[in-house]
Formats: sequence, C-alpha cells, structure tokens
Amino acid sequence: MTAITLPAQVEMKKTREGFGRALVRLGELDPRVVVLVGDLSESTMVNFFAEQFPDRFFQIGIAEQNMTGIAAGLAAMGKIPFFATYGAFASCRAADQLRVTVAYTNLNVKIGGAHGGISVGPDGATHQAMEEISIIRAIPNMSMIVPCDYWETYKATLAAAKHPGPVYLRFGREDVPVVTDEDTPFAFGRGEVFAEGSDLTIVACGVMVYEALRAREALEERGISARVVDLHTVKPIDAALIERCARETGAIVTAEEHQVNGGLGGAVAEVVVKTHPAPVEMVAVMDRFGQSGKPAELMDAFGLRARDIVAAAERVLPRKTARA
Amino acid sequence: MTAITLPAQVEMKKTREGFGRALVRLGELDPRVVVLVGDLSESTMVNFFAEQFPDRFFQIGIAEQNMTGIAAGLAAMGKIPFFATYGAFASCRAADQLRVTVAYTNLNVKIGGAHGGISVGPDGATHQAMEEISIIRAIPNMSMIVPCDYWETYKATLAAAKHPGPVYLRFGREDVPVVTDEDTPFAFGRGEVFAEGSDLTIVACGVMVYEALRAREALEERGISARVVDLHTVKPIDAALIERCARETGAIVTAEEHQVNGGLGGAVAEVVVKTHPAPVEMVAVMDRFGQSGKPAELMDAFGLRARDIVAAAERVLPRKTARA
Amino acid sequence: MSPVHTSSDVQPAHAAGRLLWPADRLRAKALDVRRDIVTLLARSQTGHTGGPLSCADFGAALFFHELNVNPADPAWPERDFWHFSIGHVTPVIYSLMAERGYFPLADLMQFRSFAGHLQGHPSHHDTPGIEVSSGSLGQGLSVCCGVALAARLDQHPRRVYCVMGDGEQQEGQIWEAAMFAGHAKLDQLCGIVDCNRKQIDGDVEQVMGIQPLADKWRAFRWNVVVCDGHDVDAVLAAFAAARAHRGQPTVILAQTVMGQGVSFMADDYRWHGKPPKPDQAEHALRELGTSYAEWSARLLADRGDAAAGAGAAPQDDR
Amino acid sequence: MSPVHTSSDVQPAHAAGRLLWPADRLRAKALDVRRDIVTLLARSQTGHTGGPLSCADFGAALFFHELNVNPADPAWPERDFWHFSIGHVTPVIYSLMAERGYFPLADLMQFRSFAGHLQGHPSHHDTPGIEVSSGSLGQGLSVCCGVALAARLDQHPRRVYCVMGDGEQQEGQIWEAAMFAGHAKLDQLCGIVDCNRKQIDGDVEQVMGIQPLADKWRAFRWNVVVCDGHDVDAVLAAFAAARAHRGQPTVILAQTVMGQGVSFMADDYRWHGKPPKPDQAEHALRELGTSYAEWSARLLADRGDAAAGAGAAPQDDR
Ligand SMILES: Cc1ncc(C[n+]2csc(CCOP(=O)(O)OP(=O)(O)O)c2C)c(N)n1
Ligand SMILES: Cc1ncc(C[n+]2csc(CCOP(=O)(O)OP(=O)(O)O)c2C)c(N)n1
Ligand SMILES: [Mg+2]
Ligand SMILES: [Mg+2]
Repeated sequence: MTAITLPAQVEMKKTREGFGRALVRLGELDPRVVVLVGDLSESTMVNFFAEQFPDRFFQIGIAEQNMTGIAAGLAAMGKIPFFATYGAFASCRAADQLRVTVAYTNLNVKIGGAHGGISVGPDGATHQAMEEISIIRAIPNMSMIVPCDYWETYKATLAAAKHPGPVYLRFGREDVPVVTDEDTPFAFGRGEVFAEGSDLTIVACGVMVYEALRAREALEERGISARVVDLHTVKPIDAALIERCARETGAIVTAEEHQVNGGLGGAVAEVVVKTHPAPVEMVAVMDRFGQSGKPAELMDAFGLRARDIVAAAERVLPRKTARA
Repeated sequence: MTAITLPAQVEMKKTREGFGRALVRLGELDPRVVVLVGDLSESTMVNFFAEQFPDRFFQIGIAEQNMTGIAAGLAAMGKIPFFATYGAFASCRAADQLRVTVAYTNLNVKIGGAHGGISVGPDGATHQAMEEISIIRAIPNMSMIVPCDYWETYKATLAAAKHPGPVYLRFGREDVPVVTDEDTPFAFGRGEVFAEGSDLTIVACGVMVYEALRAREALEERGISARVVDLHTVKPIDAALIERCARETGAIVTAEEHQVNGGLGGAVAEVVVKTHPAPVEMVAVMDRFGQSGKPAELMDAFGLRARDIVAAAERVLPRKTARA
Repeated sequence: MSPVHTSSDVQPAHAAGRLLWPADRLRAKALDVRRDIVTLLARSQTGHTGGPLSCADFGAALFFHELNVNPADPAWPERDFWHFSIGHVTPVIYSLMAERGYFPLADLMQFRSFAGHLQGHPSHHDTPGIEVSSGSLGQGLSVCCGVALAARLDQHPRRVYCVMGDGEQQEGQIWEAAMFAGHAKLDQLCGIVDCNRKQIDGDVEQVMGIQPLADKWRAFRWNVVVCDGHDVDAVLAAFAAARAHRGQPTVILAQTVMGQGVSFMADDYRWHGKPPKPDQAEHALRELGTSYAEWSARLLADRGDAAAGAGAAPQDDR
Repeated sequence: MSPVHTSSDVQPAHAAGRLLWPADRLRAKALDVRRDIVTLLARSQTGHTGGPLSCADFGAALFFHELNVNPADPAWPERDFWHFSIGHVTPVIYSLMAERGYFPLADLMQFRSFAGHLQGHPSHHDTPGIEVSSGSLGQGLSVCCGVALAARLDQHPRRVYCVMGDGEQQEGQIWEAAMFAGHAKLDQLCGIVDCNRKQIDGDVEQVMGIQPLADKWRAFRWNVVVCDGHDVDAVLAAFAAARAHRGQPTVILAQTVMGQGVSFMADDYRWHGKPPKPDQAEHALRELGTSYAEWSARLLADRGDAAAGAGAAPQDDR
C-alpha cells in the first residue's frame, strides 16, 4: 500500500511524454530496442528517441497494418520493437494483424497507443480512442497497461520492455496531474492501493486515478471512507486484489476514460461475480461516440469527474447495505 | 416463455445456412437488399442469393476493409447491404472501418460473420473467431446477434434487415442441433426463456444454447432446477431479463463459444453487478487461442459441453447459498 | 458482380444543381475560402491549416462549377456525391459547404467547439450535408466505390467525387478500393489527390515515397489526369476529361502546395496540423487582402437568413 | 529511417545451409512433395490441395537449392528467413519442411489432427521451424519487411523469402508492405507470387482482377522477374537474378497452374480448399507414380531416427 496524498497544486504533465522519455532510456539500456511510427512522431513523442537513435528508428508512414507486421518481423529477429500511433488506429486498424501475426505468434511487440479517451478534445470522435481495453482484453497473449500519469507511464514503458510478449500501452493527449513520483512502486500486473478505505473501493485507471483521489477527499468530508486502487494493468488483471477489495469494502466503483462495455468496469465485474459478488457502479463513457470540445468540457459532459465518482459511490452504498 | 423440449433425435443443420436462405427471402421481399462477399461465397452461403439475384450480388475479392467501406457507401445510398466473410476478418480486419465509417455514421450495414467459435475445427486458431462479441460490444451504435440454430439464424437475419443501423450476425461452421422451429418467437433485443427453473439460470448464446438445454436435463436428474435463457442478442443486452433471473434464481452460469473476456459472460456480469449482484460462473474459452482438431474433440477439450455447464452449476450453487 | 453498365448507357444528369461558374469567379471564391479557413482557425485555435489551403482552388472548382448538388436539400435525389477521405481538412470542407449554402457562414466561427455542429472531423451525425463521417485515413475511396455501385445499380447518372491526400496514398485500403473500381470500371467515380508533397512528419517522399504515383493508378486500371491543382482552368479541364472518360474511373493528381496562399505557410509541413496564432492570422489575412475584424464580421453577419454567397436552390445563379 | 545500406555493403552469407541441388534432383523432390501432399490430405480428409500443388516446384527449388537454413537448428543465426504469407498451403509447407529435415515425414500423417503438431495454418507455437504464424492473408510481406530491416540493422547478409498468392494480392496490406520495401530498398527481400490464376470463388481475373500485376510491382519500385513456376531451371534463374539485384527488392511472379501434377485437379478452382477423397487420392497418386499404400508407408517409416531425405545438418549433401 502506497499512500498518495495530493498537494493543493498538482504538477501537470503528459503521459505520452513519459513514454517518449522512457523510450530514450530504453535506447540507452538495450540495443535491441527499436521504435516505429506511423507519421505521428511528435504526437506520440517518439521523436525524442528518433533524435537519439536515428538508426533504430523507423518511419513507416500512414500504414498501421504494415507497421504492426514490420514490428512483428523485427521481434522475430530478436529486436524489441515499440510502435506508436493513435490508439484508435493501433487497436482497430490493425486488430487482425495484432491477433494473428503478433499475439498468436506471441511476439515481443510493444504498442504505444496515444490519444486514448474523450479528453483528446477538439479532434472529435474519430480520434478519441475508447475501445482499446475491450479489444485488447479479448486477444489471448496480449497484456495491457493504462498508466495514470507521467511517472507511471515512464515505469510502465520500462516494464513493458522487460515483460516477454506483446504489451499494449495506452496514453492520453493532455497534461494530466502527476500523482505518483519517481519512487512510487510499480509492478507489472499488480494494482496499487493509493489510499486505504473501508466503505467502498474505487478502482480506476489512467487519468481517472486522479479523479478517484479527489473523489475520495470529497467522500471523506461526508464521512465515507473510500479505498482507491490504481489498476494500471488491465490485462492480466489483479484478481486477488479486486476480490480482497470486494470482500473488505463490499462495494466497488470503477472509473475509466473508456467505453463501458468490456473495459475496466467489465473486467472488474467479471472478477467480482466469479469471486465475491458485490454491487458495482461504473463511471465510464456510456456506449456513445465522443465529440469535439475542450478536454475539460468533455470530461464534464461525459461524466468523468470526481463528482461523478462521488455520485456513483452514493448510488452503490445503499445497494451494499440492502444486501448486508 | 417458450418451453423448448429436446427430442431424443435432434435434427442437425448449419446456422450459416439459415443466413443464406434468409438472404434469398429478403431478396424477394426488398429490392434494396444487396449482398457482398470477400471470396467466400460458399462458406458464407451467400451463393444462394448470388444465384437468385446476380445483379444485387457483389464480389469484392480478398479485401475486407474495402468490402466494409463499399457496404457503407451502398447503405448511404439507401441500399440494405449484407456483407459476409469469416468472423475473424469481419470483426478484426475491418474494425476501424466498422468503427468510423459504419458505426460512427450509423449506416444501415449488416455483417455476416461466419466460422465463429472453436467448433470451426481443423482450420485451427486463425480461423476460429472468438473475439467478435468483445469487439462489437465496444463500438457504439453496433448491435449483435448470436443465433442458436438454423431457424433462429433465419429469423435473426430477417430481423437485422428490419432493424435500422449496423448489425453483426455471428454464425458457426458445423451442423448444430435445431432446437427452435419456424414458429418459436424471436424478437430483436429480447432474450428468450427456453426452460423455466428456480435454482439457477443458464444464460447462453449460439450453439451453447443446446448444451445448456442438455445440461438442464442432467441437472434435473440431480434435483437441480435450472432456467435456460437464449440470449441471442448480445447487444443491446436484455438487462431486465438478466436482472430478473439473478433475483429469481440467485445464481447464473453463462455459456458461450467465445473468449471469456468481455463476451457474453462479461456482458452478463456487467448487468448483474449493476442490478442484483449474484454469483456467476462462466463457461467459455479461457483467453487462449484455438487449435486444429475435430469440432467435437475441440468442444470437449475447450470445456464447452453440457457437462462443463453442469460442473459450473455445481460450482455456483454453493456460492449462492454461502451468501443467502 | 452485376453486368457492367458504364455511365454511357444511362441518361445524362438533371444538372440543375451545377453552378458552372467561370474561372474568374472561382478564383475569387477560392480567395474567400482561404480567408474563411484562416479566420475560422484563428477563432478556434485548433485544427489543420496546411491541407485545407492546398485544397482551396480545386475545392472551389468542385463546389462552384462541377458538383450537381442542392444545399437546401442535401438529400436531393439527383445530387452528385462528394466525400473528403482526408477528414482532417474540415476547415476547407466547411468553408466550401457554407459558401455554397449548406449552412450559415457564421457557423464556421464555432468550428471544433462543444456548442457548434462543426466537428474536428466530418460527422454525419452533426452536420447537414456530410453524408459519411471520416477522419480515419484511407477509408473514403471504398465508400465512394459503394456509392458509384449503387448509382450503377439504380441506373442513376450521379457522379461521385472523392478527395484524398498524398500521404493518405500510403494506406493499403486505398489500393483495395482502387483495384475494385478499376476492375468494376466505375467511370462515374472521380478521385482527386491533393498532391501537396507533405504530410505530418515531413516530405511525403522522405516519410514513405508514393512515387511514381501516376504509374500506380494506371497499373490499377484508372484513367490518370495530372494537373496544377491551383490553376482552376486546368482543374476544370481535368474535371471535363474525367466526365468524358468512359469505361474507367479517373483520378486527378492535383499538384498543389501545402499552405498555398500564405507566404509563411507555403510548402511547410509544420503547418499540417496547427492553427495560426492571432498575430499570424492577422498577417495571413492581410496577405489575403482582408483582416480578422473584417472577415470574421462578414462570417458572423451570415446567420442563414439569406443563403450565403452562391445560393442554396439548384436554379440559383445560372 | 536509418541510412540505407544495401546488401552489397555487407559480407556474403555463410552459406553452409544451402543445398544447391541441381534441377534434376529438384524435379525428383518436387514429385515427392506432390506425393506427400496428396497422401497427407488423403489421410487428413481436410485441407487445401490446389495451391499446395501449384507451389511444389518453386517450393522445392527454394528449400533444396536456394535457402540457407539448418533444419536441425531452426534458430541457426546464419539462416535465411522464409515465410508463407498464404498460410493455407500448409500441405506443401509441411512437406517441404519434413523433406528438408525439420521434422519426421511421419508427422505429415497427423496433419490437422488434434494430436499432431501440424496445424491447419502455420503455427509458431506448435511447429518447430515456423517462425511466424500465418493464415490471415496479406500479412506476411510486412513481417518479411521487418525481418529484412533487422538484417540490415545488424549488417547481417540473411536473405528473406516471402511466398504470396495471386488472390492475396487483393489485400491492401500487401501494397503497404510493397511500398515500404521499395522505399527502403530492401534488396535482401525476395517475394514469390504463386500466380495460379485461381482463388476460392474462381478465376482471379473474374473475382477481382489483379492485372497488370508486373506493372503494379514496378510502380511500387520493385524489380520484377516473371517465370514459369513449374520450370525449376527458370525458377533457379529467377532466384539468381533476385540475389544479384541491388538497391531494390525483387518479386518473382511464378506463373503456375492450380492443382498442377494431377490431371483432374489441374486448373480447377474447386480444388482450392478440399482434399481428395480416398479413390481420388489413389487415382492422383497413380498419376504421380505411386500408391497410397506405398507412399504412406514411406512417410510413416520416417520417425525421425535418421534425418529425412536431404539431411538436417548444414554441411550435409554438398
Ligand atoms: C488511419 C489514420 N492514421 C493516421 C492518422 C493521423 N493523420 C491525420 S492527417 C495525417 C497526414 C495525412 O497526410 P496527407 O494525406 O498528405 O494530408 P496533408 O498532411 O497533406 O493534409 C495523419 C498521419 C489518421 N487520421 N488516420
Ligand atoms: C484476410 C483473409 N481473408 C480471407 C481468407 C479466406 N481465404 C483463404 S485462402 C483464400 C483464397 C486465396 O487465394 P490465393 O491467394 O490465390 O491462393 P490459392 O487459392 O491460389 O491457393 C481466401 C479468400 C483468409 N484466409 N484471410
Ligand atoms: Mg499531403
Ligand atoms: Mg491463386
């Protein structure tokens, strides 16, 4: 358990920058690491790596299927390829290539999916990837991490390089609060309890971890004790931790910047009904496409704020006592 | 409630044949119906339509992305296009085209995904589509039906043509037991109770509905009363029926020929934790790729038989009483 | 595949929705379009600048001369079908639509805003006249193949225009659709490639070379016309050649310059995806013979009471 | 993109794993391969017949003359890389592998069975020597681009061979990979297209015409060699030309006949995906100069004690 307490003023930083910086570190650490991009060097921040290691950087152009296959070929020859594009295209445009060439062969390919979530903002629905968790979870041999901030993304990227087999990393577009620091523990496949609590557990990933911590403060004022779990690795899922939270707190609220069907909420629901059935409320995008707007406007409009988590907590608690 | 009782000798027929026959009927009923195929006319049984309506049949060749887009263009001009290929390619190869061009535009495109499930047999893992439910559920505006037999597929295909917007139909490859008849009620979006029961509910789709009915017989001999629900429409899901079953029987077993993550089991789990938390056990493919073998061998090896449903029922019942 | 009818078999279009403007008026309209693009981007402070500016001239020729459409009735049965597969060039798409009368010019000032109906990428759900949403590259030509196929099936003379990018030519789906259209001899289909030689990460030929592009399209059984995409006379000639060509679809490789029309944007890939800052916009608009104050006022003045610029009704302005 | 090294810059391959068989021995091996294909399909009663038979001759030339591999050590660092993007032709792939010594010939008799390790489509997880799984068409050339890119990065002289189908040319990903390889000048890469003019639903040119295919590849900046895919001398010459060509990848358009070698299968698309019934197999094997009894006995006799046919070790058979 790593207690995270938010200062009044939280530093803001992009998760994808953690990816870009970590790639440079990996470039220094391991000559097998190579990077591919589909005409999005700056958006995915692989340009840092490109500047340091031009020989190990491959521009593929606008051809995500081909990029996925090329990464597979590089991995088959012992390289550790990371390829980067927007999440909408990393997960959907090359899903068959991920399934057959990468996952079925179980190749050591790492996928950087940028611009996940409604907070992508003005680009609108096509560029707001919100289906990746559902798709990647369905494919055997795939792992997936949805880090909550800059530092966790940095660590997740290093961890992905260490983990044998295909790993999908999901980032957002905007500056988001830095809630962890360089020393916050991170282990692939293990959820982190960021705040203890006894009345319910908020299980979150990505930027929603920050909203969960804020929600916890608001609930505390109302005398409600909420545990906060940062479930960065959505596959493989930390079932033991989720079961423990269901048993110990008896109610769960999930929070994700992703479609509600088959995402983090779905993954948690699957564990809960198989282990310790407890009421769950989900804060997520309710099976609708996104739209243009300022990131903050959209987080409000799509109900992805601390207040929405608080409301979900207040819905879930009576359901809990009703069953006690 | 439509009581289904299985005769000793059940007729065997392909679900995809129901699709092929229904397309011919639709061709007669509605001149707007057109059919596209990606070099798989016989496997998908659209050849029946091609023979009857050559002018409204389009061979696209091996280009699933293009086929999806062409169907979208036809739909934009008021046609009702059905395109057919193997489910692995219908769901994965053109996922981005489904998401952006078809679903975001909300075009009236119907997708026939053949060869779903492990029972595809000797072709092996690449051709055994087992991720479609998870992928299609994640995309807004999409609907999806997984019919249980020939007649239900026939009706589902007619229903898909009536339903405005994109609909994905999933079929298997093999002859499967015909458990319904021409008059069995079918309504898009509504699950059917095929057998009443009070101790638990078996929620199944596709060929697993037959296995569920057989499991029910075996459970009955052990004095266990199992309700059987045919949840053919996996999206939109019949949440009211699932909630009622959770409340009335207190335990659920889901059965699907599909990956366990985010499929039918996941969809049911999501409803259960949001409405009436109850223990659920899932009979499904446990996040692994398929392999070659005889369909029957594989259904056995991957634990997709009536006996596996019975075992799941016996696991879920004690969990239920433990909470009573 | 149904027996091949080429459009020569079917009746000529009822062309009441074609404006057939002469080149000089098109040049003037293209200038307005550039002013719209810079102004709406200065307002939104988000969106793409370079590609929209390279599309302005052939875009004006397409909307104000070539297309048979009825902005007052976007579903007009006689209409031609137009589609931008490069969904990111919404500033030029929306400017052309508004100038043509699909919606008020004032709406342009709400580009990419939560309140407005003009999404960052074209959305059928939000914007009247957008028939199919786009934004994921490479998908549009397939859609247009489907539309052309429907027209052939219905013996409808509708022409189908698909605007693509040169970087977009790297997407395999483009070549699937190209193969299909060539095979099916869809001569009602006309592709236009905005060959501005740039994409996000730089020069197309350095990022992922697409040349020899004309040879590629020919090898996929298309009629190829290469023209200066900023010379409206040349563009009109290319459209005429495409219209006259039978038995094959035609692709127009429009040679353009990214950011064309603004000195400090021209031929610079860094303008692909960013909007001009207020001072840059002012500078750009001065080069375009107006100012932000003047042009934004012109846009905001049109709230749809009267049809803007070239009017809405098909008969208008013949 | 890293600065381009063409293979001319790097050291010649340590070629101990090349068999360099002469044409007459290759013709004899190709006959064995056809006997294997028909026999294993007669046994499995499931699988593809037509494509495997059209690949037999150039396949024998590839495995028994051209490729530098070590079947006893599939991960031998010096090895060339070979990949069948058309995963459905496993009968010829497995026959070539077994004949070359990757695994016992007896294993062929368990093709597509639950018990055996020979999946319906190539599986890295199940079969030693299969480096990357395939079965979904259109994906293999991209994989081979990645392998060639890795070789260039490591200054490794490895050659990379990718077998494609002619129907498969309809997949857009093929053209994405073709564009990349041409752009990157991957001259260690050699594509082979089994141009048997058939696919599942019939004639390729009727289903979705891919011609003019040589023009397409040239327009994607490849060196193109057209040859008779059943004439091993012509195939060896094509391989030599590919090996000698610098600065471009080479594609060999192997003109073949689906079902080649069996009179009643030849040039008939209906043999794409079905196995011969026992009587048909007997008839076919008689045409191939053997019988099911004789040939299945030969296969079953090889249980791996001795390396089969041409042996496993690189030095073998020089
Ligand atoms: C499938 C897909 N991949 C990547 C992107 C991101 N993207 C948007 S525009 C663009 C560059 C397009 O280049 P080009 O077609 O030349 O248009 P231009 O830059 O000239 O406007 C890219 C890579 C996308 N929208 N869709
Ligand atoms: C992406 C994808 N779409 C469809 C299929 C189904 N399929 C398997 S083989 C085949 C025909 C391939 O034609 P060709 O490449 O000419 O091979 P041949 O029939 O000559 O063996 C098709 C459509 C597939 N395996 N993968
Ligand atoms: Mg460009
Ligand atoms: Mg062929």
